[in-house]
Amino acid sequence: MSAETLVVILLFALPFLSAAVIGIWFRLQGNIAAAISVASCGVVALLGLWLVFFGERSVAPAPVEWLTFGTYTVNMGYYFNDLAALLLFIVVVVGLLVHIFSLEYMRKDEGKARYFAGLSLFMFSMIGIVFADNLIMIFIFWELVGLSSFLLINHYFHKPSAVAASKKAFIVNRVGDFGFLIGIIWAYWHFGTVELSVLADMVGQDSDILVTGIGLLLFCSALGKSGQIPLHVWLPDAMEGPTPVSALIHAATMVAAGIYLLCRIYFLIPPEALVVVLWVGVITALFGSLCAITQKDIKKILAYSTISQLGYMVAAFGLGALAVKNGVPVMQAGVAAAMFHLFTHAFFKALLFLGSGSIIHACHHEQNIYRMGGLRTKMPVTFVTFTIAYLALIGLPFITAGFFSKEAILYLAFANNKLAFLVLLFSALLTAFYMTRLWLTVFFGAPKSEAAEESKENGLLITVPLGILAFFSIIAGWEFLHPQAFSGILDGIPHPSGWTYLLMVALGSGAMAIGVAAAYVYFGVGSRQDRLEREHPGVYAFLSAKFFFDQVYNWYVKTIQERLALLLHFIDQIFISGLIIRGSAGVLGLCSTGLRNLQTGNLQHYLYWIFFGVVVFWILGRTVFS
Amino acid sequence: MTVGLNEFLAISGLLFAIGFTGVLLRRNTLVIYMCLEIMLSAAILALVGFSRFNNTMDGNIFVFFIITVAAAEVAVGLAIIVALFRHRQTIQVEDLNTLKN
Amino acid sequence: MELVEYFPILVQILLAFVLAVVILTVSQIFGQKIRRSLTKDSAYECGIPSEGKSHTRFSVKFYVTAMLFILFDIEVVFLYPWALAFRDFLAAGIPILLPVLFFIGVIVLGLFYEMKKGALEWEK
Amino acid sequence: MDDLQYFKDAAASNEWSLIWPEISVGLLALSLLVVEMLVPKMKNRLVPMIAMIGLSVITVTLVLSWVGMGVSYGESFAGLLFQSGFGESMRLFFLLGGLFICFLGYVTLQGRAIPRVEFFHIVLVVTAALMLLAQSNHFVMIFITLETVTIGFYILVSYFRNQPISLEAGLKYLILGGLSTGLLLFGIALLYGAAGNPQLAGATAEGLNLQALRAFLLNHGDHTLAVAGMLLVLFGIAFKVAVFPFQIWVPDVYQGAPTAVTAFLGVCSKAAGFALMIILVTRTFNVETMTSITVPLLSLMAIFSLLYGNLTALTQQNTKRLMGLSGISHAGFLLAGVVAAVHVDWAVWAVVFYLFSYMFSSFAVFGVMAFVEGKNPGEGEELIDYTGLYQRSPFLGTVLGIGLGSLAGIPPLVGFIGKALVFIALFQAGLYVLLLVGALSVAISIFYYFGWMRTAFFGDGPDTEKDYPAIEVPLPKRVPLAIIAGITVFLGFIQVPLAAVLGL
Repeated sequence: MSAETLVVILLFALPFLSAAVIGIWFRLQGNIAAAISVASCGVVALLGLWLVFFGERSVAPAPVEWLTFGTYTVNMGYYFNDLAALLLFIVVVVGLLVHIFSLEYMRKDEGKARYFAGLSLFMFSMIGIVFADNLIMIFIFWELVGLSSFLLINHYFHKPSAVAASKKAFIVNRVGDFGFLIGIIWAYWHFGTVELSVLADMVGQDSDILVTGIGLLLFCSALGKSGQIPLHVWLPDAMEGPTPVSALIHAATMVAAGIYLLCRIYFLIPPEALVVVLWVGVITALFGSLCAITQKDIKKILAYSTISQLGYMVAAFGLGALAVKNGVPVMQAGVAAAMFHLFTHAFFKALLFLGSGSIIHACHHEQNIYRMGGLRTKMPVTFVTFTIAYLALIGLPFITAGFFSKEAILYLAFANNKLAFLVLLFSALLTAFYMTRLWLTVFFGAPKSEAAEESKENGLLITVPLGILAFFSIIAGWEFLHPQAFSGILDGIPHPSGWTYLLMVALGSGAMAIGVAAAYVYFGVGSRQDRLEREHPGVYAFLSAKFFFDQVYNWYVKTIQERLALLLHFIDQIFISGLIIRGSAGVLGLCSTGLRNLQTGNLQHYLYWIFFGVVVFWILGRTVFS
Repeated sequence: MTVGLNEFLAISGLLFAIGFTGVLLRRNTLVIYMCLEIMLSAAILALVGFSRFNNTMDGNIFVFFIITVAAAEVAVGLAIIVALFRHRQTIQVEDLNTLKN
Repeated sequence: MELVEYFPILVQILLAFVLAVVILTVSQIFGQKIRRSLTKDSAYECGIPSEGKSHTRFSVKFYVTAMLFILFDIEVVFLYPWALAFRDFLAAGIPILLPVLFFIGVIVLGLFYEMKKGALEWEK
Repeated sequence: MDDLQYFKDAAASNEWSLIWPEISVGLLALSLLVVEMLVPKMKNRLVPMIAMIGLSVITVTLVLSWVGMGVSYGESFAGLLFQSGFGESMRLFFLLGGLFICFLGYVTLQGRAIPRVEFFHIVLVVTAALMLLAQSNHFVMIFITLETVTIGFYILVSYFRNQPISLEAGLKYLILGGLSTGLLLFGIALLYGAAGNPQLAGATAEGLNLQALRAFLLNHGDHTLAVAGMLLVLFGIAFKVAVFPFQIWVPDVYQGAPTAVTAFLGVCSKAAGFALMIILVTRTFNVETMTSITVPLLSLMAIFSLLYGNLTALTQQNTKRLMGLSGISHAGFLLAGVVAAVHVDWAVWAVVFYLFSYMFSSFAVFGVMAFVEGKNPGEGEELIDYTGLYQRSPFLGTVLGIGLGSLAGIPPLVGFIGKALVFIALFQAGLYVLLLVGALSVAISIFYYFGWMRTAFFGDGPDTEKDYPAIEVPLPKRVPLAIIAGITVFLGFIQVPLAAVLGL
């Protein structure tokens, strides 16, 4: 067995073992649990980095027969290429930092052990997704990731909102995953295999065997995990979980897994499907940034910003193959752009979340930005790092990582689809707008609450991870620093040249500048309340309604008289509130109660029932079917 | 004229219908149970008839088994009904609806 | 077979019917008329009116015995075809004795069991 | 005379060695009665032990015999039985089932003023009958074994003869079961009559033998009597497996019966029905003229069962009824698998695999129920009674979680693999509607399974003021539950051993 294989096995084993050990023996000893979890994560990080930079790329070197049905055997092996290396790098680095951060953040939490067990379980599942070499394995770890995210969102389970949010997340994801599952079965039926490498060869030889349906069904997975419209509803609510979790799972890694999956199976997505992918991404990007404008909860703002950035990545992927060379779609550009943005975004968004976590921690779990203010002086480290992340997100030219990755996407859009380009550009402007609002309100002006008043900088356990992430948020974009390890992916990043380059920079930074300026002028520094809300309540209400996805949902939960809502918001209503939140009151609930009344307990009625059953099916059998 | 297979089948069909109707209409568990036995007898009659007109013995042998099984069923059934009657003082179906919904 | 062969049965049915009708009508005609009234038709013409159910419930032991009887009675069914075929089979060297002995053995075991359970003791 | 010759051959084809497991299980059952007669003092402890040990010995020997001499194949007992890999795997299934039911009965019956021995006796007899049923190849065999099972269940369901609800459940099962028996029997009679009709070409004297029947149906699959009989037989079996519209008895009977019996009924009785479905639908009635009827008919039943079971379970608060109703939806899955097996051969194994996965997962759940419930009727059966189970007994909580998760089909538990296999089979068979309904009903089922899980783990039940006592489970009683849960997880990751048994 080669060293790589051994390392991979270790990467799988360590987090799983730590989760198991904690779950079995240390359910109550939080500190021991934390120690175990962080230690295992540290080792995982070391091994992972070794694998990323020195491990050779290989396709399923030691497959193990793992499940057999019909005439087909699924092997359990791993498929490690530069793409996987890239995500592995993100997972281990951010994962380790979040583990360390959590040591401080969750210090006084009574559910500490549960929390760290959850983190370890998540690391296990995420690493599984990174390495999985066939769709079925991916699917299984996919579900495991969902499960661990479910558990972690549910961490404060005494809060009904957290419980509801966790359920919402789980169910919405399953909605996407059923599409995924059907897609996998179809793919197996169509191609006769689910091994990624084999599939790649098949498609490479003959790209006509692609089926649009399969592509779209597989895309459903990303739809759910990466919070694309209309399955985005769970992501903002998922902020009920502890902030480090939001940073790790709901900003850096898990939600990015959807994009990763798309890039991993790009050869299965035919151009027709890509059009859908593109526009879903574009709309999501715009939608997210619009919703973020009116949020007051710092984490909600970041959540919507995450949705919109994920939209960017999906759109980038969708754009990639619009250029078709001699019949075969050229995906490299799209994949590269998407993964590049995923790479940079992972760092600065995680940093934003951890920064907000540090703020929330210091302000005694105050999350409303209009009750913070003036934290620049009180929490200098957090301020600096947060600012770097903020600049990266809005894409400060030539320095921050975000600038380069966003430019790549915008250029791709410019080259392939002007309309998409305009929308994306506009949402970039909005991004600058709402982030500046957040930044000015939180850090400047005077403290606007007791909590903010007595807040002070946190200890090293929190500030060091912030620093490291800040470092990456800058240099992750500098291509001359990109290691050989990722060349397979990042070399494909599209580069504008000549006047296009200038145009791109001008437009990009122009949009950014406009956004910042507008926010500065409009909201002012350290404002006490939302001017938009005050002066244009109509607009504010419209935007803060998040296009009524959640509104109608809550409204329905309160009252079930309104049947119209069912038709309008099928997923939101029937699958989430109708079925889950208010199972006994929702439509299906009503059916259920109705059906239950068949069980009168009277033997005679049962006899009648069976009699009519016999008669009906007899008639069917004798007339209709025969 | 001779009594042919059709007569056998007609009667057995009639028995079956009578049994089924009784099961559906009667309110007394014991009577319902009797009606079930009638349905069994209908099947038995059909088997005997077929066995005779198809010149094969299987049907007749099968009948032995059916009778035995029916007897065992009756024994158990009566036991249950009696035990229930001793608890509830009634075996009318409409009174036996503790288990519902 | 011919339907004619069922003729005697038909005759018997008719006879029974006719006889019943005849007797009733004759008694109606020749019997002495009595004035009928509710009191006259009631069970007792004098004394207290009768109360309580006409039939009394009897011991559950009857059920137990009856069920056991049914079971053992029915098992015998299998012995008839056995007895019929016994000789020929034995002649043809087909194993027939031991299986039935096993069958009976099981039944006997059941008998012992219910004795042990005291299902057959009437007084307890 | 040729008659004698016929009987000679018949007697010659009696290979008693082939059915040694059934024989030994039967003898084990008898020996229990003997034991009670001989040592009445220590019967309460001794008898369950003998039953469990005996069963496990037989199980092990059976598996070893496969390894040793392989699986025998072909007719025996003058065509009464038909040995095949399918029959063997179902044998194993029922042996394991009986074994665990003995354990559950031991738990359930403890501290009750109710005779013990008969319970284990009947369970063993029923197990033997089930094992024969799975290999039967002749309507007489099918009828006898099926009735032995059913009558045994009449007694078991009303086993708590001092509890009116148990008796009521028994009565309901008795009447409705009797009805289904009537249907089944009349159907058999019609098939027999049609097959033996001298006027028809290719009429067979062996109308009750399935092969002979099939040979006849190949020519006369559209014969009126035959089709009528086929329908009635299917209805009769549909009652046993409790698929729509013959599912109506399930909740009441499940609730009234002792928990151990509920488990037996929900797993083994269902499995027996599906063994018959496979034998009949995919091996006997699988002629074009009949599949054109059976496939749409059974698909319809499956679809309705899936929807009915899951929808009704949504608002169900009593756990026993809940298991019953969700069981209906699982029956829908299995029936869908059977329908697929008409077109795709390996789907039979998908169904068997699903049966195994269903057995392990629901035994895990029933096992927990047996510990949570109280001694009085209906005590500790509501969902509320599971509030904070994980805190009260981490062990039971974990087992329950595993069981429910597997029933809900959450990967990587075995239930997921079972569902996946059925889905694949459906897809290959091109039954897309069933596939869709299946996926939808899985989505629905998540809800109530997770509701139950949340009550057990996060404990925010309707009334948390009422404090619930911790539940102590002694170590020896933990072992079987732990094994079952372990298998549920293990098979979720590695199916090779079971697949090897099933020849998947």
